Amino acid sequence: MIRVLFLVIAVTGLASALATVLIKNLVRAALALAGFFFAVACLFVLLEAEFLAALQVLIYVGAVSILLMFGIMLTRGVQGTDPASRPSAWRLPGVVIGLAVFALLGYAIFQETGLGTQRAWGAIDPRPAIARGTVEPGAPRRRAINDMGKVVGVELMTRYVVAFELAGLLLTAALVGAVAVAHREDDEPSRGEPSRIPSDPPITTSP
Amino acid sequence: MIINNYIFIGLLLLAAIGFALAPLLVVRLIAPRKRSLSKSEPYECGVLTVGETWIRFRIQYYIYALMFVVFDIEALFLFPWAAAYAGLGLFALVEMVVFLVFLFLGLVYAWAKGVLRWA
Amino acid sequence: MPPIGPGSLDYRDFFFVAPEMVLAVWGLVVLLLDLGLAKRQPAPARRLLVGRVALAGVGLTLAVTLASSLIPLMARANPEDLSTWFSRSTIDYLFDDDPSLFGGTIAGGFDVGVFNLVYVTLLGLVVWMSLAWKFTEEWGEYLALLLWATVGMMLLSAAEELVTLFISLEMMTICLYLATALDKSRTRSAEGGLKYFIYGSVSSALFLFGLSYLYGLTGSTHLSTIRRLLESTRVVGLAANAAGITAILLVLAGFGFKIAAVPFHQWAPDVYEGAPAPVAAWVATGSKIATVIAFMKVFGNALKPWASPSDHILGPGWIGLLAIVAAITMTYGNVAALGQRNLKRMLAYSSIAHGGYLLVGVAALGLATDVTRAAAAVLFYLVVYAFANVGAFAVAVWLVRDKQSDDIDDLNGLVRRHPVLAISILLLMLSLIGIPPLGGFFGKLYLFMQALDERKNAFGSISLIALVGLGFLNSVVSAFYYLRVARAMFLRQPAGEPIAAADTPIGLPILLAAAVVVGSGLSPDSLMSVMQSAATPMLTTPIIVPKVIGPAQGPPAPKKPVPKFEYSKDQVKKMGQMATGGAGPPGGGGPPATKGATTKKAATKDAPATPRKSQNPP
Amino acid sequence: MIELLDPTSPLVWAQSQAVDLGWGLALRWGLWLVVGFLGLFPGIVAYMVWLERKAAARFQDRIGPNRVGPLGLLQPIADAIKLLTKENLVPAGADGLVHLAAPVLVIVSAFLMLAVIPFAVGMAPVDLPSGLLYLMAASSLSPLGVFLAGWSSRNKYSLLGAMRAVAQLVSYEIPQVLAVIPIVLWGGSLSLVAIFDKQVEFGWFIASPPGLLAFLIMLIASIAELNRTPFDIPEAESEIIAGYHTEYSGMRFGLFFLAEYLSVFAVGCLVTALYLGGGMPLPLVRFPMNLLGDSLPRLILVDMVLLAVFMFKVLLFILFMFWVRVTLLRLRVDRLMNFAWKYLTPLAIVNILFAGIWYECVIRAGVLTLGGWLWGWVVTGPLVVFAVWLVVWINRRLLLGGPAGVGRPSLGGTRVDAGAAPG
Repeated sequence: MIRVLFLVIAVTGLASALATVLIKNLVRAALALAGFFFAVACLFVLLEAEFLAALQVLIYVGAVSILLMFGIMLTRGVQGTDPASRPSAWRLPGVVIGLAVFALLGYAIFQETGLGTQRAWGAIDPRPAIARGTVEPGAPRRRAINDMGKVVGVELMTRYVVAFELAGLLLTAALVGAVAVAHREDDEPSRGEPSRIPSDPPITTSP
Repeated sequence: MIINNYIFIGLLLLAAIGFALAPLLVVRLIAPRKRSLSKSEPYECGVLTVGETWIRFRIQYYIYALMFVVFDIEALFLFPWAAAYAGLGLFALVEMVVFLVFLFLGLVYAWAKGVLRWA
Repeated sequence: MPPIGPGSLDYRDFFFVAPEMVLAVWGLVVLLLDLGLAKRQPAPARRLLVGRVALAGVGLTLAVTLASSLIPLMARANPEDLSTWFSRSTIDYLFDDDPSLFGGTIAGGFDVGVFNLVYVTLLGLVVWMSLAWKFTEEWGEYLALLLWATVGMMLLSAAEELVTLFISLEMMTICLYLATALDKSRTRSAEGGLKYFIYGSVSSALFLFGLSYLYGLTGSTHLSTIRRLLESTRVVGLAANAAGITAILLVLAGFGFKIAAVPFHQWAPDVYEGAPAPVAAWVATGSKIATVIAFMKVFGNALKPWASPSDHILGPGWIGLLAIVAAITMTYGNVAALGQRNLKRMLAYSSIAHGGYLLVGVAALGLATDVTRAAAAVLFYLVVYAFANVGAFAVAVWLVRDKQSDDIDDLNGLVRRHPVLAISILLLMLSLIGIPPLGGFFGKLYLFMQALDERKNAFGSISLIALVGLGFLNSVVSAFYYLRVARAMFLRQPAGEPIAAADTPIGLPILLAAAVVVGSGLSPDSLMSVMQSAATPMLTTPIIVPKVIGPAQGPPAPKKPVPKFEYSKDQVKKMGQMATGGAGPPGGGGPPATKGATTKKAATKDAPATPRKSQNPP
Repeated sequence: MIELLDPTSPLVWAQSQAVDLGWGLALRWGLWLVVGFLGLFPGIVAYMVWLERKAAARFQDRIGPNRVGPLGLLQPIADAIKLLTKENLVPAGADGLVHLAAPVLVIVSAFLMLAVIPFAVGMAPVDLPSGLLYLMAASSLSPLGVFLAGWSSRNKYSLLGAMRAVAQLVSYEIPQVLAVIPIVLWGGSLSLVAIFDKQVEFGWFIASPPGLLAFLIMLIASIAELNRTPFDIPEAESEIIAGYHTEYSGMRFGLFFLAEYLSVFAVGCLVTALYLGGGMPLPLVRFPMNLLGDSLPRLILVDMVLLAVFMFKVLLFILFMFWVRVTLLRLRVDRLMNFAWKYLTPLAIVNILFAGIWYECVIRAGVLTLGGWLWGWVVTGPLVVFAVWLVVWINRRLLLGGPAGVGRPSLGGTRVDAGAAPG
């Protein structure tokens, strides 16, 4: 059952990833990318990491794809089908390199046998189902699966506290820098926001 | 087991899609279909559409989307913190205050920079 | 229940990251100050004021860095000195020689202190340089991004754990991407920023993917744990371990992008040329130092067992790969630099070449029996290179400001007008070539000697000997383009209007850099001994047993007495000298105090589930 | 300390219930899906529309639908038949596939939100450990659908409406997400069932100053998320025809319509479960949970009460939305965006800290005591009031051109502009 589900999800994900690359219409390609993000979220669910799945949907499907769409709407002339957008000379090497990387990764994953005390990736057994009374208190993995939100919170607040605060600073820095790069003084309207009514002269740069 | 829950959600998803598509199927079966040129024109207040439709938009939209992504991610850091807060105590509160200060100053920056002014 | 709450963290750990915190906060201060002044003061006055405040912040950070490095040293040297200021337990805490903070994610040892000082000093020069002329409107953002990039660098060279390492790397590079694009008057700046961003984010993705492979293989993100695990399975090595090879390739690609090693170098010339010169200087120096240190930590520490498990040059290990990359990188960089007439592009290609030399050092580290010396050679090279390059970029600032171009020919006849500066620049160029008796010579010497010293296996040595030979050839090649600058300054007549006088923001970095290369050339041993003391904690991290969140796993084992790591008074003194710009410690330095350091790590693994810092030595 | 896997905790209990895919669970799910999709959801939406028309008519002193059936009760059915028999028009240049997918995405988003709502004890369709985050994720799908609808129509007004709509939706999503964090903090879990249980113990979460503030933020943000007046700029008929669904007619328009009302219902359920104590009839009393015993009849009885109360609260919420819609005027677009970023977001951020204080005052003790509760009010109440006042004051001051503030819009500038225009 799970195997079938996995195959369905994986095929969907691969198909949408391919579509992202091959479709020439940018908005459609971005939509396919959102589909791929969703497939990844489904894979997270299969790995019993529903917290991550929810994050994936929330951030990637809900936020990043919107950013992509807005980015597409920002650039002139590429929303539609633009035949000149992809030089075909690079297509064949691109495909070959992509397939080679894919083959290497696939081989690497299947060939992995486990290092030292680590078990091989293929040998990790299906996780135990929880049932009442059979819960071993303190099984960390089970605990992490069952309430991942809380476990992630504890980890962020203890072991990864530097990384956590740094992530906050990083986001702020990215915001500041992006605003500074994107924002232009002449983009701003003249002072006096309340006076702006639609009949004012249109903004000069674009509609 | 978590996957069981999601099997229901998957079924719900399928049912919702079916729920959306079924009436369209009915429409296809029973509704009239008469294509005509004027019917398939875009409706722009009755005037013929001029120029390219997929126009370029102002950068302001993009900046809003950007701020949304940044704040969304920062807000999502708060969820695990809030869920684990009970067992963490003061230290976590201090860390979060620092984090929130970063978040807040980012907002203040954008505000003072005039990015939040919709024009 | 185990202490997963506040108990497992020690508030006092923040003492050791105080420099980073000060810089982070100061970035915000500068940013908000600039915003506050934006509509009230004319742009030039605001620029000056904000720049001075930023410089003051750098000075403050310097002081804090000194304090956070010196106080532990003092505590170790003579605990009683501090008893008037600190409580007993705090002194014990400072006395504790375990340099890992926050559960082992961050190191707080001597190395971190030294390199924080280097970063802050260089940052001061870069900020000062930025004040020389006006190239952007967004001064607050620009300076804040520089400061925050430095926070990333400091944490990157302190990170002991992959998640922290990755986020610090991103912190550094994202700030630099954005700072590159801030010069809005030139489209080249935006182009450079975009290229940097695209290449950089792709490489970050590859890097992260590689890290996830590592994590998947070893089940840990802590460098020391990864190393222990790999050591325990050393027989396997990378042979028939395609997953391990993939991880190595991906991580190498990530680091390779950041230090512009050859297959991944395409961004460098455009970014160096497009970015405002101080940003380019910071990309070329600070980011390179931090990346190479992280590189050494990941490859020289965590992945060391995979370096060369067999006798083959290209056998199952990363040495062969790194040797090839190093060879191509230095050759390409030098040959490509030959044709450049633009100073910034020339510096870009030459920095690619220097990346190649550094990779030779890292490769030697992979084979080294004396890890400390091998790493110290790389660190020595890094520091001298960084100062020399900052000076060289100060020249670029000068040209851009006064001539609105970066042509080397604009320096024609400089010696007549500004003999001191011309001689200083000459010294920098000679040091970059590696002419004795300057610092650059000793950097190369140590680097190549280390590579030649390693006699662990025949094939490895042969490959390293070949590399060294290639390195010498390359140094000769590099003489041609570096000396072109000298020729312009000394042998040519000025064509048009001569260049204007250099003011402090330009002159100071040049002079200081020249002083550093001369000083480190006059007494290389002292700088080398500091670097050796720094290399020791860098590459021998305590073993952190990852603490699972769960009930206590039995009673903690009794703690063995920990051999103390004593810092000599000389080193304390040297720390102070580093702070003054590393301007060459006068006189012979103290003996390398690495004796106690190598033995100090063993005891920590016995106390897994308990917080390290809260256990004070009896 | 954190004992996540206490076998008696509601979280594990609820999950262990879901372990077996036995006939009981299958029956429940089957019932849910069949009854829900064939009867309940269409019915709810249809009669919400009817109710809205009736309510709006009352407000405007009209009668409302009264022709089809008694009290116009069959009007929704007539509307449905009309929608089904109308021709489906798609503009010639439109992107057909995306044009079709957009309303489906919006409707899926609305349905998925309903999957984790705990209507009563044991009546949550599924209890996900990260249910709240799942809910947010599900609701974040709809902006994408809205954008695609506008883009695929190849109509300038549609695209403009979609861009505005998405900008509005994402702006209000920030305060919305931030406003649930106090709830997570107090509930100590992301599971809605656990949050409900916490409210049984510690009273409705709205009965605290931070909770009240969070509720208000959530309320306003939800209205905006639902594109309802006064936040219906994206579909402002007088400005941009009908916004992103200008080119949707017949049943495809009906789908958007359906999704909107379904979302109103889902958000009503969400707000009820998060802030209004779910099915608890009284704010601080455990009734009727204290009647809960082992026997099935008692469980059914309690569930009936809970479900009835829950639905009553949802109904009140829906009526409130109708009331707002017929009373308030549409906001101008700049004010709309300002309101999200300059009022709601700062308040929501600060409110998280107040929520932490409330936690320390009231919930940390483990049991709800009147003293602790009052103390919590005394401490956080003034803080909340002060924060609201401060945010409003700062905004006013910046708007009216006080001495402080950078890049502020000033009325002085307005006057000059106004004077300059005629001259």
